[in-house]
Amino acid sequence: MKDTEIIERTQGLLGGRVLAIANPSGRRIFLTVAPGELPGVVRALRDGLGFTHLVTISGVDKGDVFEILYHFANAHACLSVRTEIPRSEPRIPTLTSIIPGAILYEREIQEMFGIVVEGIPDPRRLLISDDWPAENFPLRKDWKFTRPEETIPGGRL
Amino acid sequence: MLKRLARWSRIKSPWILHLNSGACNACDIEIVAALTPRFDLERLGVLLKATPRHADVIICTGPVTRQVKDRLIRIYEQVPDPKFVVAVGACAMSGCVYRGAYNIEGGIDQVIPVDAYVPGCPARPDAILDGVVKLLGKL
Amino acid sequence: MKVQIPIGPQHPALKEPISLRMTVDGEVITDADLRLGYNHRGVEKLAEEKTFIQNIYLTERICGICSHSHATTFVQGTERLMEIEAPKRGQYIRYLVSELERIHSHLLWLGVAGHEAGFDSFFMYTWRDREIVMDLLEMISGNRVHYAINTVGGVRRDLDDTQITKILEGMVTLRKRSEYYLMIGANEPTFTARLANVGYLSKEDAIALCAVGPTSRASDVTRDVRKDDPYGVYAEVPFEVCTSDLCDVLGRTVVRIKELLQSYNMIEFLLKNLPPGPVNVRAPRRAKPGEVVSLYEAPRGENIHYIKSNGTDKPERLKVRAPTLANYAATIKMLKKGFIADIPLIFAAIDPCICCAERTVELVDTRSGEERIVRFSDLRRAAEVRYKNVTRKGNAVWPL
Amino acid sequence: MAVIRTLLYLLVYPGLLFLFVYSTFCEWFDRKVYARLQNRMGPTHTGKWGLLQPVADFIKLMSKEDIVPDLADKRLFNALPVFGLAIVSAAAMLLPVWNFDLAVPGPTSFAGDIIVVLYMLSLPTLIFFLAGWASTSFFSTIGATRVLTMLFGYEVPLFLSVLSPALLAGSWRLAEIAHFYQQKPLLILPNLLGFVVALIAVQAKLERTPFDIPHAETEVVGGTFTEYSGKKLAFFRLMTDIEMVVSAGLLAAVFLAGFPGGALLGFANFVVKTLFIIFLLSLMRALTSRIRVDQVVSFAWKYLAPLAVLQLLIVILIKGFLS
Repeated sequence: MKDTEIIERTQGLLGGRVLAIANPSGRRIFLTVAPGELPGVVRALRDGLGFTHLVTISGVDKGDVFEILYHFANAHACLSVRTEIPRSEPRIPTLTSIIPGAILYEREIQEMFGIVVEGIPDPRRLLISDDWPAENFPLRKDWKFTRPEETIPGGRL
Repeated sequence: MLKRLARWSRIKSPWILHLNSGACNACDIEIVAALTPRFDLERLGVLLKATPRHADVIICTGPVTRQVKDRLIRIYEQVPDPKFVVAVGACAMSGCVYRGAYNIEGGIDQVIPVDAYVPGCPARPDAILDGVVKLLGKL
Repeated sequence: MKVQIPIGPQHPALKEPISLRMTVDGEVITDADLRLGYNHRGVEKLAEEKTFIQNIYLTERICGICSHSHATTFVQGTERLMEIEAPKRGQYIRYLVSELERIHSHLLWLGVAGHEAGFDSFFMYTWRDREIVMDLLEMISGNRVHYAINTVGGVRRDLDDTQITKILEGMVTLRKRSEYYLMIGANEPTFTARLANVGYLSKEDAIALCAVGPTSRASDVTRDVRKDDPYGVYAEVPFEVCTSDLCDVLGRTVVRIKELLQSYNMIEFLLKNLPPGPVNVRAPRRAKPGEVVSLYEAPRGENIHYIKSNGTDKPERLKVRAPTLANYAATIKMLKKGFIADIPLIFAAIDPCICCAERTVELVDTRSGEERIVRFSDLRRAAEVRYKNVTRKGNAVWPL
Repeated sequence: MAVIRTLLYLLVYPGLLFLFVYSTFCEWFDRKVYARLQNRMGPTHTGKWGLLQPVADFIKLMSKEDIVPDLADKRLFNALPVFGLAIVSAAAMLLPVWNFDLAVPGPTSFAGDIIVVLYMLSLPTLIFFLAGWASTSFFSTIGATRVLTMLFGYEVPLFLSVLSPALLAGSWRLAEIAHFYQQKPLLILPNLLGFVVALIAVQAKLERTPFDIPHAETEVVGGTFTEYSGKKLAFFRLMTDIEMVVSAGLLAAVFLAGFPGGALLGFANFVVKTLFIIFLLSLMRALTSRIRVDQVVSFAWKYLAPLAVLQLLIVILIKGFLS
């Protein structure tokens, strides 16, 4: 199934909900969708085009807006659904009801960017250590980290 | 005479405990590779032990991540007394590529006293062998 | 009687720090609680401060066993960003090394599975043969692990004829040994008794929980990035995806050994028609703004690097998702209703590379209703302090 | 004079000194065979061919710091290793080696001593259980429960298979059994089936690889010995070695027609036969993988017990046929 065929079928399936479609190289399609439409689009893609395998969710901090990409893959192409949410009010609906495997990656963006995923079944801290101060999120661009100075054992500084 | 006997026995049968504090497990497989037929640490009487209670040489790898830190200290305290620590690999010595990350402490020596450093990323099995032998010679 | 077993950060079965807390009655596991993050080194934050060239060496050290796969995924992505194409010979050598790494990783896994099941002779034999592959890799790239043979735009070193003949000889002996292991792995009674119907994962669960690599292929899900999205030279190399429908640890063993045999054929094919020509091409320092998703079939499963660049020589964002992370959700499902003796086996079955998946997940159904055990440290060694706040059936009073 | 002689027995010959030396030698032999089967060299650098390796392990453990967990039952925790060692070396006294004379049933060789040896060999399992239970760590309690579940598996087949040659010989005295088989060597053949069953059961008793579930390294970390370190661990390791020697000696006495010949020849026979049995045990250890606890019990009752009963049947038929 060629990329062009996939693009036509997605357009036919989703109709107006698709804001933009890009095909930078072979077997790679980028789809832009409004955050609210996300669960509907993902359900349609899963049932219609067989994109059952969610590869991962990548979050990007673009200054005033968070851009979140959901990468899906099936036997023919890798489709990435892109949504943008304002930094002031970072909310996104969960996908675990549609794809159970998504819980892994939602937990991570929740912890790394401070995005609140509504309806996530298991909101506990994922991989940052337990004694990590609550309110700072490592992967935000404005978050700077000062390294504690090194103590060389044996006193030779 | 007894002291000499004890010293001889410690040199001849060092039991090791393997501890990974957030490493990229390249050094860990090299440590385990040192036990397999080609390098065979058992010739020197080295046995890989499961519990800190039975071990006397701790082989640590990895830059200590923040989460593992207090576990590392706790295990170090659990090992019975004449104990030694060998830091294997560049990560264990100075944090190697991950130096400066927000979640790591740098080398093992920031957390527990280290007796021998084995450089290399990953340290070759024969380098680890040489490190253990040199450590025992220091006894 | 509910007993909580913490298989803590340091455990002989796990070469890396993770912490499993099993709720067990008798020998049967009722539910699993997987707390990780001990290996989180903040690779992504670091990647934003290093240039593309430095990042090759950073991504390579994400994981020791599949170091070449992370480096290749990253280099593939950057080459696409910079719109340069590695020469044919360079690509052939790059994917030759990646197949050699698949062999060494699968042989390693076979040994660890044998060790977990207590079959130490199998562990010793497989690792002795693995040394052959390690010597070949050292001959090609100079280092046993972390070969650093990739650069943006090709490969750093070329192969000459003596090396090629040595590799071919190595393949012959390894093929003989692997057939012997397939015979042992499949029908050595005490070994298969430990592997059969342990860690069952049905096909629907494998798809729903997005399992990847040999774990999903053992549940009859034919998903292999080399076939679905052929990158580099995999379009020209003839091979078939090995699957089995046993859905358990034995199935994963068989799938991995079959993949070994496939890799031997691929290496011989790659070496036989190695094209002449240059090995790498000069790459610009800066990458044009844009983004790329590069997929790769690592020995443990599907590996993805999402790279976004903003025109400078440093990537704006590097997202790494390693195969083990995808398999953890499936592991929790497999662990339920298993035996304690099976924990290390089930865990080893997905061939966890915890350092890869440093953003791994903790997925457990919330044990509502049960009084929340005070969060004691997950160390498996029963420290004295910890015992004070664990409510258990009183001390071991001498019955007389 | 008799006091010195018994003291000599106690301390030197079948007593502690000989047992210590011979059991460390057996452990070295076992580790070497196990390593050679795995295509590697095993301990070689301590003493000649690594002979002193177990001795070095023992002395090193003796000189290490001794930790007793806070919540463990102190008295029990400290006493167990010494009990174990005492029981097992007492069992060694009863082996029909060198110091018996057939006519006079002395303190070390009396009617019914095979039952006493078997009973003494099953006591260490209880000691392992208590050791695991007393050091109240998670893993040792699980190891302790596993020791008991396995006990129900291999105990009955072991007793049946060891007692059937005694039945054929028509006496409960080890010395007489051995003597009977020395007269009629042909009668050893029917007992071969019992010999195989006993070997497997002894392998389970000594908790060696196909059955080393209680202290499986990768599952329950240290199993019953997780909490032990220093002197107590040294005693426990010595106890398991001596237990290996004693059970090998028992099997040799019952199945391989004892240790004929005077002082020197009898002792040489003892060494050769026990080493042969230990070789078989480490062969089994190298070639199989560990099986689960429930599989042990089901294996024992599905295969070992029926075979032992079959062996008993053969023995009774032959006895009837002979008389």
